[in-house]
Amino acid sequence: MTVPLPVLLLLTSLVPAAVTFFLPQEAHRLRNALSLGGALLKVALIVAMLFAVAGGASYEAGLTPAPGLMLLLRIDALALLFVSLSAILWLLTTIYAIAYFGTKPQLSRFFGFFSLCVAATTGIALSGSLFTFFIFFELLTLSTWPLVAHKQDAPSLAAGRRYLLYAMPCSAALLWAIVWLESATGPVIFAAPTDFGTLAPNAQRAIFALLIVGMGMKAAIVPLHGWLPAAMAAPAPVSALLHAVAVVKAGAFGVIRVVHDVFGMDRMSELGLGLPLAALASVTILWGSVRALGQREIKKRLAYSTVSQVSYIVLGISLIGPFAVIGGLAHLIHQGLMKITLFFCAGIYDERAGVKRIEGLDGLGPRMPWTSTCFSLGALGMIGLPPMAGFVSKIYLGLGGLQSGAPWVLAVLAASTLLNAAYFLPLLYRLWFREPAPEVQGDERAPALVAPTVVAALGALGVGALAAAPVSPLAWATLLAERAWLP
Amino acid sequence: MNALVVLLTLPLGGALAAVAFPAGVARGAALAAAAGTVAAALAVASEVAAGAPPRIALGGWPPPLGIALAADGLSAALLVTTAAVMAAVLLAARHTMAAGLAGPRIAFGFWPLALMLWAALNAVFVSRDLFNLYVGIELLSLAAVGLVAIGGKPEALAAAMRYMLFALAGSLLYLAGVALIYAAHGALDIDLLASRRPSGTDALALALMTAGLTAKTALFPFHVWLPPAHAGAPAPASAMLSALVPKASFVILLRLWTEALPDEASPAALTLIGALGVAAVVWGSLGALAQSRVKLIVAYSTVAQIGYLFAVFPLLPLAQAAWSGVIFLALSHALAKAAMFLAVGQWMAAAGGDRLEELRGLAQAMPMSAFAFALAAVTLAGLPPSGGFLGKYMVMTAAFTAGQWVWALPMALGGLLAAAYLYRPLAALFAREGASVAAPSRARQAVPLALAGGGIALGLASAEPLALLANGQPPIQAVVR
Amino acid sequence: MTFVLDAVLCALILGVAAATIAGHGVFRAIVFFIVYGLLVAVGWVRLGAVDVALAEAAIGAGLTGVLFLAAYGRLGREGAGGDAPAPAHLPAAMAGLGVTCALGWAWSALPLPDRPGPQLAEALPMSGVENPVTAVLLNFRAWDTLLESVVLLAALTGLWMLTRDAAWGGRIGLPQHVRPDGVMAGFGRVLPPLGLLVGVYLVYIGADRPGGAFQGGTVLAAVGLVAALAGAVRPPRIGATRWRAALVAGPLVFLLAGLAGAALGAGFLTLPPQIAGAALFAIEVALAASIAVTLAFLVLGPPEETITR
Amino acid sequence: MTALTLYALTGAALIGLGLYGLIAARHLLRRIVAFNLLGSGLFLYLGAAGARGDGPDPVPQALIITGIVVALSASALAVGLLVAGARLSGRATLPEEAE
Repeated sequence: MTVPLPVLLLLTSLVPAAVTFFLPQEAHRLRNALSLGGALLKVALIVAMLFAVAGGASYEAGLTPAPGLMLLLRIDALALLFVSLSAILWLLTTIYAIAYFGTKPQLSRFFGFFSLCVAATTGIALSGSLFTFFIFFELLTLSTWPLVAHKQDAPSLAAGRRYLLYAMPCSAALLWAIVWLESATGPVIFAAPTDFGTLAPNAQRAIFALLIVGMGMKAAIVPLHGWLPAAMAAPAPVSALLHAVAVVKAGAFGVIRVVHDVFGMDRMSELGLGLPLAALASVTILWGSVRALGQREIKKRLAYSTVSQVSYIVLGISLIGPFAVIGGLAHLIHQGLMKITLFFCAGIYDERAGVKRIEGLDGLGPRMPWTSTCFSLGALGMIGLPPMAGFVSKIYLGLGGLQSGAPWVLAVLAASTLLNAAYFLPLLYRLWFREPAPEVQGDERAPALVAPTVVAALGALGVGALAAAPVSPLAWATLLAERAWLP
Repeated sequence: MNALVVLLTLPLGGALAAVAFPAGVARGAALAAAAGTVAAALAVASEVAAGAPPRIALGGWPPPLGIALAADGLSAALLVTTAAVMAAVLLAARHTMAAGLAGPRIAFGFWPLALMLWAALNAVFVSRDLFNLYVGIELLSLAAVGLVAIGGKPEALAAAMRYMLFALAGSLLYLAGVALIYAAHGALDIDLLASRRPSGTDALALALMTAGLTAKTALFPFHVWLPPAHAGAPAPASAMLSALVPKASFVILLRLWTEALPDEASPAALTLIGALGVAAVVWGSLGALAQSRVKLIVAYSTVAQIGYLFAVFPLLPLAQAAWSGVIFLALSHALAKAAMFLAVGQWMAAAGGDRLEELRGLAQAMPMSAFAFALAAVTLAGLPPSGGFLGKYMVMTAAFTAGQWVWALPMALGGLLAAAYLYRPLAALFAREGASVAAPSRARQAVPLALAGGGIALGLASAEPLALLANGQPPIQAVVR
Repeated sequence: MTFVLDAVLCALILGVAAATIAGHGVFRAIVFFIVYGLLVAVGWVRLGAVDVALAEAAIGAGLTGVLFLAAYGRLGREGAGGDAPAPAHLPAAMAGLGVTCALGWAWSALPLPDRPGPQLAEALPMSGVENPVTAVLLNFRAWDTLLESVVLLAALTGLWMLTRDAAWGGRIGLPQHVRPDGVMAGFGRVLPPLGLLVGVYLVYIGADRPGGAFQGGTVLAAVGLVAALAGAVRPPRIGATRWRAALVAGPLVFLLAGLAGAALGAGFLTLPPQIAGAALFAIEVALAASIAVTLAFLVLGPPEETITR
Repeated sequence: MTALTLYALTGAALIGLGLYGLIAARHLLRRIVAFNLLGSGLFLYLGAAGARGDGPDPVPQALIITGIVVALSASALAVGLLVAGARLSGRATLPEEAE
């Protein structure tokens, strides 16, 4: 019996999840081996597929549990873009998390749900139909909660409650939209154009709005973003998962699927849906940055930064033009690499130096040079300094704005860049140019924490500097855009 | 020997043995009968699935003289679910209802009452005769009342009394309807009634039967007896009462409205039932939110979940998916609710009570039963990939395809409310602090986990149950009067 | 003339029923109820349903009445015998009136349907008995009756669960204190042999004429009750094995007879005509014994005397 | 009006009376008595319906005998609950209806 590739890809995280739940706390080596093995296998599978898919191949696996219900997994270029990001970052986060937690309690539960989260994200990436997407999207919601509340103290439980408080109504909206849509169109398959049939234009608009509400909550689009800063109560690996590997990205990816594959570019313009979405994304970009300015806790500032940065992706998609789409898709990867670097660093500052607030960063640069260099690279990338990844994204987004006849996008980008600088540069200044406070001690004698951080930072640097290479995220995004616009 | 006959007689025989023999033997006989009944339920389901649904004219007398028994997809699905729940309940009870823990009185009474309840459920699920159904639900009600009272506390006795009054009034109203049916048609068989010459009195008969059965099912506004009764019984009894007992009267209602008298199902009447269902969803959920004892939360949740089942009624004549959807809701509720009560029973034994603050941190000591509760909560809130989700999805789709999206609202709203009221016990369990308690063994914790897993599996492997249900599914009414 | 008789009877029934519901005092309501039951039994004779009349008189009025009177006595001991005044209840009145009017209207709208009469006439000779009501109860609708015999058992099991734990294992019912030379004791010596005879007779003739397991069993239960109340016999302990066997004998024989039919290939609860008569008689005897014991235990109530262990 | 109609209407009236008593009464023993009245009225109605046409129909009679036995079983359990409850609470009413 041969297992179809998409299912195999799913199993690389599902099997470790299922087994890990039943492992005793003491089985550290077996548990670590399972997680690492699954992550490595997944990366290997993806690398093997990359070239085939670049050449136009796609893989499919379907299951119809009931008439009218279709579970469809399909690996196409867009799916591969997202799944490779999440797979590589999963590997890094796993190494980091093993070192971060050491022998702390409840690790089987943690790694079980962690792998389950990644399995759900893989499912989201590979979903070939809207219904399948929803199933995995909800699986992600549920498996994230125990991670957010992992510490089981009052702030963590409050964060978990807040997360569900946002997630549940929004997934109800999503389900409502899917049922409404599919009762008129039949199953929505991403690879095939959706036949909207008799649905009135306003009904279509309402469905679109509900879908965006459902996806936008995870993508932390204002005003559905409140859960994300609260969730910084969770341990650093969870933050990495929320901000880079899985959750927020899944939301953004969902928006891409809705715009790109459910409605399609032509219908988006026909119904006039692009502009409102772009405006919403712009508001989020600016609001997130403004709020980040006011935060004194490192992780909270980073969280608001994510709110802002993820909407770059949404902005790119909503502008409906090749350049903008390339910028948005590339930013999916770019932002992930940069933000995971920053959260890894924040975790190291906390663990090794006890620093949670930005005042504590004073003079840490020379004492923790590796960490601080990575942090600086990530921050500069976020600001958009050439040749970092963020620069590439912003250039394409700006060009896209012009191409789509929305020059105001340039103003949004400029304002955002200024704000990025305003909330990141003071941190760098403190790290490198302030005198250290005498009571703050810090060291980097934790290679398993530092190594993944360095790899992530190098990745963030590399995807920007080598954007012109044939297998860069930009190249992949260009490939996708070409397929969308060139028949 | 015919599997259907075994299914009906083995629990009866087990109950008789449990009355006649001393406690130790009685328990053994009960468990043996249970094992055989589970096998018989599976055998009947496989016969139905193979396209050869068993049908018996008892005594060789075909209706209208005799009573016909028949298993269709609906019966088979309920029989198997009931078997799963009962097996888990009796396994759990093997320990908690033993004389050493529960005292000799309960150790005597629990087993015959549980088996009589099971026998009654099986009888109701396959009977095609309206009066035989009356005797079946009477047996069910009396066994259920006995199980409510078994704890012996004053609140339990008051709850049992209140339950008794509703059950008595409900039976007689149902019987009044049956009397009118017989008086008008000279027949009690569902299939004969489906092809009857309509009489002007049929609407009244249907109204009386519906009123009686909704009182027994605890549909709003007849729900007041349910929460104290279900919360007051010992955990294994609560599991049966909440998960299974309401399904019997519900199935009779479903058969009346879709099989026996579908032509009497006027839109106005269906809308009224649907509206009561919606009220039950809202009222039960708000009630659950207001409770601070987890058993009451779970019991109020049953009020809300019963509301779901009736909120689907307006869609039944309009869309095929509504019928399968509502049965999926009923089946997954049975599995999830039984899992919840069994898990709560283990916590109560460990922590000494079921107030939310007493449960704080119990997930530490009992991770498996806590996980069981969480999975059951996923099912009740209708989140994927559970059977509860699939049922909800089918009903919502039916509502939209029928152009009646209002009836999709209670599904969406109810799921949110369920998530809200089930979050509180979950958060309490998951809290960090927690006294060290004596946790039951992993094997015992696995019992509720298996049930809750069944609720999830119903969604993951939905093809087989859906194919099963298609056997004998009543056609929808093409023309709505 | 007969119509006037019926009209008077109906008026009496309604009047006594109204007094039962609306009168003052619980005791009086019970007495009215017993009178009511006897009047309705007469009504059943007028309707030509002698089997039902016997059942109504024995069970509806007799045994139920004793049950209520005993309960009234016990409530008095608990200080709860006084009536709880109930204010006039408008919704209840509307519900009652509504159902009455609806059923009254329905009577005029009821069609006269084909009934299973021809099938019944055809099947009766093969049923093993000549009394059509017994044939329906024990053969054509035997499944109802089998379940019903378990209903009795369920009620008894449930009732026993109301025993205080301290009284579990004791003699069922209230501890009796009867003076050996009192009126009750006299009754206890005279009535039981007579009742026994009537009860056995009713069971025996049930196959051909009005009577049967339920009516006969009820009379036998009454015999036991009188004997117990008179102190002639002491009620058994709740755990007594022999009595428990008596409780399940009826349903068990019924069940086994049904299964024998299935095992012989005839089908569950199917009795081949040649042995149907004998089989039904065996079932009827066992059932009557179980019904008698169960009903007597139901009326006696759970054990009340605290056991000193 | 025929005699059968007379008995049927009496039955219908008994059902109404019984339902009223079942809902309105406070003392639980009275409620149980009302339940029996309601049941007996219902049987009368069914019996009258069965006696129409050519001779009495034995099927309803059998149903009624079954119904009478079921009613007694239920009454006995209800009475037991009432007595056991009164022993613990000193009341013969539901707790929420105690004055």
